[in-house]
Amino acid sequence: MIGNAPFFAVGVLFLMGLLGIFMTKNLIKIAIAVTILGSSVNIFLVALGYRTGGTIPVHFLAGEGTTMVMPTPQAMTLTAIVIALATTALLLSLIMLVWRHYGTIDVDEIRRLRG
Amino acid sequence: MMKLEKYLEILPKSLWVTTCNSGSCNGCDIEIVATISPRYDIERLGMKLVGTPRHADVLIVTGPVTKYMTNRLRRIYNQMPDPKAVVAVGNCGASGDVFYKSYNLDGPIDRIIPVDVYVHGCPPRPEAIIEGVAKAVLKLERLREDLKKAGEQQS
Amino acid sequence: MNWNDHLPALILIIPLFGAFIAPICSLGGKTARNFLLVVISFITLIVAFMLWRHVLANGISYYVMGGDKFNLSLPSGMALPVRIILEVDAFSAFMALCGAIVSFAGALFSVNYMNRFSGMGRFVSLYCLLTTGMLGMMVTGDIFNFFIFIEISSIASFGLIAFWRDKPTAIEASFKYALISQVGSMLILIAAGTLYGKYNMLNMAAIGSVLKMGTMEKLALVFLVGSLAMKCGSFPMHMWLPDAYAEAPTGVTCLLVAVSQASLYGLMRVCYSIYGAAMGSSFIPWMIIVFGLASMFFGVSMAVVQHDIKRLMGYHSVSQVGYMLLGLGVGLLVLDDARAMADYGFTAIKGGVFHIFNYTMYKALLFLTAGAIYYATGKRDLNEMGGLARRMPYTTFMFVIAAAAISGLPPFNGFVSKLLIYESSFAVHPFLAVVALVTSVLTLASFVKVFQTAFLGPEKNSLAKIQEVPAAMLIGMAVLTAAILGASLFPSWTLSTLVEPAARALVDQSGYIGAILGGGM
Amino acid sequence: MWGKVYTGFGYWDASAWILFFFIAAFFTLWLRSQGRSDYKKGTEQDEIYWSGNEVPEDGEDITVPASSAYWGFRKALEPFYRGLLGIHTGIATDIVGYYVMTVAFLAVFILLV
Repeated sequence: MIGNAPFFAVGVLFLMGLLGIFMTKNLIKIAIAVTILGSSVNIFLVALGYRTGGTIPVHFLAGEGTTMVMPTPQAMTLTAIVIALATTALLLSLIMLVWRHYGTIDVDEIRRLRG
Repeated sequence: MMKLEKYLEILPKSLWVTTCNSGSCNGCDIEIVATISPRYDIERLGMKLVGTPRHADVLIVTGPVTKYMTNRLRRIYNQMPDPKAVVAVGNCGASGDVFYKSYNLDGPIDRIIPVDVYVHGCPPRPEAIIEGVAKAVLKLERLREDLKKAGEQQS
Repeated sequence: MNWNDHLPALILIIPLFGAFIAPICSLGGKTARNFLLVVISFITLIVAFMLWRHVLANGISYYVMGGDKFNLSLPSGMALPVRIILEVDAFSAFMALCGAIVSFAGALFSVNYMNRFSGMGRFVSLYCLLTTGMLGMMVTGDIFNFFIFIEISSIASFGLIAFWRDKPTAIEASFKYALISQVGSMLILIAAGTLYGKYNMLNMAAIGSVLKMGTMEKLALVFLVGSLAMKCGSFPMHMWLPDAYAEAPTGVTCLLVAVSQASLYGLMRVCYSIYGAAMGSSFIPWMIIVFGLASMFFGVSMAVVQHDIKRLMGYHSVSQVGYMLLGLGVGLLVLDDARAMADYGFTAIKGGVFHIFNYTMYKALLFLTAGAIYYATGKRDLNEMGGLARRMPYTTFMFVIAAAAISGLPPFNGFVSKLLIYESSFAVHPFLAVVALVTSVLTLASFVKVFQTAFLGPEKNSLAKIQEVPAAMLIGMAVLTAAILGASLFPSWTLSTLVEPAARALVDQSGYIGAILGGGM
Repeated sequence: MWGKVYTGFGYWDASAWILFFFIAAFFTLWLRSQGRSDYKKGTEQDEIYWSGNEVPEDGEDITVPASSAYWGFRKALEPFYRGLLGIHTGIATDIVGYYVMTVAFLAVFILLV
């Protein structure tokens, strides 16, 4: 049961991120919630690759003969982090431009495109 | 392209009619509508009411021409294709009747456009209107002869 | 080691190369940059055509990235493919060809369309990056790589939608698209993670060979289907699409149409090649059909009441995606029932695939004509337009062809693919065909409205001084018109050479898997 | 090249349709050419019939604006459109909300079925 504790953490964090998007009206908080969502997925990926008693999957650091965790999810997580970085940076710059044009970052007021 | 003469032989007697109400009290218009109704049915004589002057041979005008309607009546008359005839229905159109020399009128219809047939009565009975339009048929035949002669002289 | 083996990698490297060379090229002034844009997209088109011909000639061609030999998919003694493998079967080659044609037309169009704006170095590099992302989604055979290319094309399209920074609505449209597509990508990543966690493999073909339906696979399937349906704009999640298509510069919108087709390709690849026969219950096929019907009808009923020309076309994109979802959903429904498949299933898939080709061509052309009108008159609202046909005869001619094709008027290609979809979906249930027909009528209604108000009618003094759009834009539109007319006048040839192999490749899951797992040496 | 497209229930032949199209086009153009051309150009006879009034110069006044095209369709389906336009609020979180609800709906029902 304790084995899949990280997956419960992922579930909780994912729900927090998801609800965070809907709970708030402030755009920046929504961007933060999306980042939380991204990090929960990263935790999920890393937790997938875990082998009990495994060490860092780098040969010269972990030495020979020790069981190593799976390297692929960690590679996937690295890429996912880089992508989340790019997307968050873009989201925040768009929020800045929205503030400059609309004078507000309240999500309910930014709705010139509707219907 | 069909020659002009050949047009004119097609159904010479069935005229297409358009009406223009230049300020009449609507009495004559109701009579015109009565001539189209099944009882006096002008359709059996081949005459048909069409909406636009573009398709019309005969223009039925009712009412003394008020100041507003003068140039509109003239424009409608001009917009009709060539062998055309005008039938003035009702006393007002013919002579201005009780409204003669009124401040608001530009006089009876023949001051504005050349009128071929005058149908008297206030309002004229449908039979009178049908007789008027029948006379218009004779007038149109003569107009066609002149056009044909003019056509031959040109060619 | 002849040329053709390296085509799958080449088709990605050329636009990527173009993207990174663009800033340097733009130092050489405007003409150098426009020249680069056109040449890169033209070479991509050539490579896509050669790749399609190569795949048509000798079957699925795959390319192992980083292997010691390009086709060493299973290194000796390994039971599963380890490296990232680009797998191009007839269906992805067909999609890459459609995407490349549209990208070339959009590039040609943007040469003149964007000459009034600054920051063009960034535009060209983002445009090439978006083309790379789109082609990457179509060519890759690896789920995580598919996620990476989705992200590349999404981020490039965020930047391009918000290209006109001083237009508030463009920023708003880009933000909404960024928000929803970031949440969607996270779900795709979770799906990739679950599939990796369960089968310890990321290669689509390898997973497809061992996949058995369990709760984790069902969740992964739902996440993939949900987010990919969102990315291509099916009904409940389509609201970003009209905003994004209306606010982006027209050359970009023309490419965005093809990018949404790439995510539709991803959806079909997941459903046919990964899950395929393992898809036990017919819940997901019926859900795809329901998404198709909903987006068809609600998309077009929203489009009829719009009076901004590009938003109207954006809603039409939503409804046309509904046709493809319906066609391919019906195919998916009867995938394992051989008799129904032979009876109407394969026709539905042929119809869906042919509609993808037609849709990409005429929708891109429609957006280009709308852009041409915006370039000539500076107006996007239909109420202010009138009598453009006198001054812009070529644009009018091409708009008529595109509008006739989208509303499915007989001689045009839209009609042929819709006919295939009507008849096959009728066999499943008459209601499907009825909704499809009603949508087609409403599409015709809204395009008659656009044509009458924008092109016909008397000349307006406010629009007196407009003149025809410059040549490069017309050539860009002519490329797409030629494609439409080609598919309209020779439908049987197009079907047999372009669409049939793609449909067969899509259906043939074992072929897709065998190419990777079988090709040891 | 000019073959037929078989759809399992019938076929579609582009060349037959185009042949029919040219025959119909030929007949229509012949009919149109029978019209009279002896009207006097430049006079009122080639001006549009605007029920006798002067035709306004600027096209602006006589065009039907696009937003009023199909107003009957729009009015007839008023309750449907009020609901449909109501869904398209344009708020960013609503858009994400519809997406999340759809995926949740799919997830629940696929595990049940």
